[in-house]
Amino acid sequence: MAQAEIPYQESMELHHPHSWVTKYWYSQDHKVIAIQYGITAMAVGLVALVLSWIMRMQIGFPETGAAWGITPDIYYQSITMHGMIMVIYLLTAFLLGSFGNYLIPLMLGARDMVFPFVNMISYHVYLLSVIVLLLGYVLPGGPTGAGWTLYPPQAILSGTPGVDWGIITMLGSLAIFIVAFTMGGLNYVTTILQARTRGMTLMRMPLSVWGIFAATVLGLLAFPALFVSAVMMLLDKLIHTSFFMPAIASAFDAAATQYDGGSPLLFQHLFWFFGHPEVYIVALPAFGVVSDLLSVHARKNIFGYRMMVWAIVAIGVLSFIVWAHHMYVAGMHPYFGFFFATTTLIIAVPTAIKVYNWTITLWRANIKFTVPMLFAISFVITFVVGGLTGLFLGNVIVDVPLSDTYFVVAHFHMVMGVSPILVIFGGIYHWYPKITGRMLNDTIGKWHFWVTAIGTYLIYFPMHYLGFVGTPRRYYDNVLASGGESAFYPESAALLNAGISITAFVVGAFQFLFIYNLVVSYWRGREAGPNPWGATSLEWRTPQTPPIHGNWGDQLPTVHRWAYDFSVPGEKEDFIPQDVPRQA
Amino acid sequence: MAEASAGHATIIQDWASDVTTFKGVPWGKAMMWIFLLSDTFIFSIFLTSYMTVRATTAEPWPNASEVFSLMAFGHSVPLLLIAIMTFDLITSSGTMALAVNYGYRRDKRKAIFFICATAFFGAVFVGMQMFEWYKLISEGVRPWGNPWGAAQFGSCFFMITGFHGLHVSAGVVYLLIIAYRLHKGVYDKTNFEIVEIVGLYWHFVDLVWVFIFAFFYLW
Amino acid sequence: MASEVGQQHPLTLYFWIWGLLFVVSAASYATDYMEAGYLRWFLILAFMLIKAGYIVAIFMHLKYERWALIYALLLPPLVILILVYLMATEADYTWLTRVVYFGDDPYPARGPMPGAH
Amino acid sequence: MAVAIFLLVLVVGSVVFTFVSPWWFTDIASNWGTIDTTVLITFWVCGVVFVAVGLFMAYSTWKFRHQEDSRAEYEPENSRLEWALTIVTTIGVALMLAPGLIVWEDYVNVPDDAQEFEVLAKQWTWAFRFPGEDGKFGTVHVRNINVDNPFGMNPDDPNGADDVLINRNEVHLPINQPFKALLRSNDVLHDFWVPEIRAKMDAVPGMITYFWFEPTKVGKYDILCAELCGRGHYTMRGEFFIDTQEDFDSWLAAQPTWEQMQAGISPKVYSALARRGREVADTQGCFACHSLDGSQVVGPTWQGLWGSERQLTDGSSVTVDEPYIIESIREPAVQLVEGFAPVMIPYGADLISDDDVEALVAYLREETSPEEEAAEE
Repeated sequence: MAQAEIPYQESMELHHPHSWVTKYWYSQDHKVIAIQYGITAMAVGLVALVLSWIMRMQIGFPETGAAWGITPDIYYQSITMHGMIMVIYLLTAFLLGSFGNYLIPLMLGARDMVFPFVNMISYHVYLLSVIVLLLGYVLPGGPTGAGWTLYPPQAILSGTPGVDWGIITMLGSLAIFIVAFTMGGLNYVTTILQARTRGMTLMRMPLSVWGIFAATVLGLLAFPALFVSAVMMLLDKLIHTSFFMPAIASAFDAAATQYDGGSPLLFQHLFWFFGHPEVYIVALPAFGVVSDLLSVHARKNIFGYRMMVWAIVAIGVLSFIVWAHHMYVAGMHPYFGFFFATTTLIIAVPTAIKVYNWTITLWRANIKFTVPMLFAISFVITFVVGGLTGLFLGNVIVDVPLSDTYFVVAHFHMVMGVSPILVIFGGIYHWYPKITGRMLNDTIGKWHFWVTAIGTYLIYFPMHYLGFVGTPRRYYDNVLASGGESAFYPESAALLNAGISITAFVVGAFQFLFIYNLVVSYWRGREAGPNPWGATSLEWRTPQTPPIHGNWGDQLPTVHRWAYDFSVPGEKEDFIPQDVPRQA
Repeated sequence: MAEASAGHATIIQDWASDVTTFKGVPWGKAMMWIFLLSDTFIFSIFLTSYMTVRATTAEPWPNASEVFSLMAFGHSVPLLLIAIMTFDLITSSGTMALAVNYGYRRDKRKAIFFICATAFFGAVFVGMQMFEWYKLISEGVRPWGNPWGAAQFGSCFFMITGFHGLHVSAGVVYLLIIAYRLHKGVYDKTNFEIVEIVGLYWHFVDLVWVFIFAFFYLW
Repeated sequence: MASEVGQQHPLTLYFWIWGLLFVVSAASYATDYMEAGYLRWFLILAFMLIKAGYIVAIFMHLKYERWALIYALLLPPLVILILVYLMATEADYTWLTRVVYFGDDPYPARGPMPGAH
Repeated sequence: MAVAIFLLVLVVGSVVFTFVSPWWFTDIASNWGTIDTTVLITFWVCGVVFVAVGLFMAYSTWKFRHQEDSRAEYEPENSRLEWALTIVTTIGVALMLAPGLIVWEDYVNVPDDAQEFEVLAKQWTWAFRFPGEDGKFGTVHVRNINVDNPFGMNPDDPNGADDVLINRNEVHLPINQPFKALLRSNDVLHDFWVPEIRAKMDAVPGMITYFWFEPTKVGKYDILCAELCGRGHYTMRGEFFIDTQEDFDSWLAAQPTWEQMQAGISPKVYSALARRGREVADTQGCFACHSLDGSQVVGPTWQGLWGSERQLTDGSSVTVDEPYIIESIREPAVQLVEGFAPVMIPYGADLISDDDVEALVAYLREETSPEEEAAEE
């Protein structure tokens, strides 16, 4: 027992690199790995952005789109790749791979992840998964167009684009991604549980770490379901096993007669057994980070820290028993609706508590409207809309007329598309000074914020109403198919869609301004100093900015207080860092 | 002394403490446990899928007891090879437990011997499994069909035992690497917890087999 | 420093468990000779759990770990039980529609088995 | 200040948008007004919360903006407030959930007096089946499906003989009679949805799913497929009529039963290639859009097609021959017949092989050329 009291990390041997290659490519430093993850995720995110332009072009201007060569195949391939890239390769990779890697050791006062070598491999496997995913574009048949949910039998039968190689690269890439995630995730969890510095109890951890921790645990337990279903679908595709394939009479696929007896619903259950926790894998780190941003820039402690932690834990646990609310009209056992509607609406309670606590944090605060704070505030309001519309779709009977319509598209873009991305932007503006030692340009940042925040709301809010009308999602063309106007797609809806598309082009273009800011500020930005925001958590207390490999000097910091001692009555400064001792 | 401090009251104490949550658990061991938890989910979902397709299909399900029988002494003995494989794997688990024990006694020679013995039994297991696959394939069982009923019988069999076999094979390699590194003295500065870590993995492989045996062969 | 940190137990414990595992495995194997039915299913599950319990508790030393670790490892798999229960219900429902609407045989006779040759 | 205004505009704007926007549910044509009610309850509860939270944030960001001389309040926790909020939220959630579950109970339990009809979905067309006079469906199986048996009827099942089969994208139902829709799919997931009915459900291959409803308003409605089913998903449309009982009865009586269909199969002698072509036309679902009897469905009729003159959208005209037919399959939008929308997806080589196209051409030549018809008479 005596030995366990001594932090291993004091004696941790770090591999100090020398050449450029070992320093920036084969680096074992968690900070470099975080940046590698971040840059790769952003690069692949730009691909997803261009794909979203393609589909918005087609939805908003079907005739022009078709004239420009957007065929149904290209359209369906674009929506599929856009969805998968955003959910997995951008959001999951960025929030856990990048924020997780950068923040966990620094916020906990550790020198690095517990197994830096495995951590390094994790990134390279992730890179491989991205390459395999994009290979779909150069192999015969193009990437898969099965929709990001990849529902069989459709995903592997001719009649869907990309059944030659696209579906194989997609499933293979997912399996590789899961391997990468597992290697990273084991590191995050073990580091958080076993390698904190002295005084850093779990209940003193910043909420960012809590969010990342819960999300990683969810990932380690949920990704297996996706892995197994990817393996089974690959077998179905390649050697004609029948896990998900019942007897089929396909007009387009002569090989389909080989299948018999499988269950398509099994795939859907497994997919969502992964897929629903996946929503929270993306949401929980965002919840955590935004709590920290709000607290720092409002100069006020986060309200109800303990409740926030328990809410994160409760959401994490409940997220495993709500999965089939994605399947209310999938033809599953009718009585499942009662169970899943109830669990789903229960999960709304801890989520609502988080929203209350964010807003109450603003009450009687001293709010500085810095760019990170702007993004944090717009996150809250966007998330409120997305969360409330979730109550529509979670309540089984309300879901019936709305599922598979634009209401769903609007809901999930609000709640797990725009919201986490706003947090990612906020986080980058917040931690960029730590990472580079320089501030991002404030003027460009504000332009970026206003266009993004207003633009995304204009894009997605009206979409809910298209859903009420009954406009179905994943339609290449609403007008042509009916030969004119129809009740579920009146002419006014076509006009609205054109407007949404134009807004989307503008908002998308402004993201390049953000990238310009990232690049230019690296050289031209104002010097930041060690703690430009007056924050309390440990990452701002490193001896150097940016922190060197190993993060801390000879001694690890010792933690004496929680991370939210802002504006403590009677103190001179309006913030007290975590490693400042309490007065006796 | 472990028992002495292991009352239920320690749960809150441990989770509320700083530095480490799992007291006395080295990083590598904690990471292996968490990995095994994740792996548990993988095998659980394999088995759940097997249950689902078996219960869903309206085709007859072949009788495992007869499919996996072998002729011995002029009689057809059900599940003979599977029983031998089960006992082989338990034996390897026993030798692994001994290796862990000798590891913590810092008895390097005995630890290496028992690790190698474990690897040997593991290799034998994989060999028997290959024989079993060979026999089934020669009888016409394929992942996409078989002569006696539901196609999912072969699909599930090859997928689940194949995945388990991969784990065993990887385990054999892992064991041999650890034995070699022990021999080279890589771990001399530690208290040989690495043996327990590889042991955890190996026992887990055995554990999975217990479930496969019950659900696939006996059910 | 080393000896009291790791999992140090007398060798006889392992031999005992080793032997017990053999016995339970043999018993488990013996269920194959029983008639199918609830008793057999119960015994299969019971022997399976006993074996799994011995391996996890003794060989993997989980019994000797602190409760913090034990609970962290044993609680998460409970969600799998929910999945299993719901999937069993779901599979049964799908099967039922096949029997009712597709005219599939609810009690199909098993085909010829290889045991004969 | 800007942030507070932004939030205020956002809240007010959203509310105003809701009231002035022309987009809301289509007029309901079924008994599921209760679904609309649950949506409305949810809408109001959520709307109130949205406005409250938004206004609270707008006020806070205006009132508590940074000032050099002021300081934030230090208030880590407030148990009473937190518990109060939790309880209020739980009550609000229960208020939405309870009616939802009650209506769902109604949704999954079919009333005893409901009649049945079957929806058969396939890439990318619909077909329908009624149980006929005995009120019982014959069993079906994908294995039985062939060109003469597009529904996969079990030939040995006596219940199937009088089943009424409608192998095209059109179905009629009588008003004020509850119906249980049994959903079946030949190939992939589809979803039978008429927005005005509100109810929907996926059709899953390898099983039967269902939902029920009672049509309440005479009219013609669109059938959509609401579950992505491949590249032709958006073209998978049909017509749904709610008729008076008399209209429905006469419509149904005009549809063939399985027995009649079997008796009437292949009265005509085709060449081997053309027979194959007929099979292709059937499995590919051509007849869902193209009729043989001159009626105009989604696409131009095939009656008298071969050698006829067709007026195109660009004003020119073309004589139907082999190259034109091949082009119309491979690139249907290039030479479009006047009066039709470019609905058909291009059937590339991965969907129909060259051999099959050749067979189709042979079939069309034998089936639709005027000489043949004249010879027959």
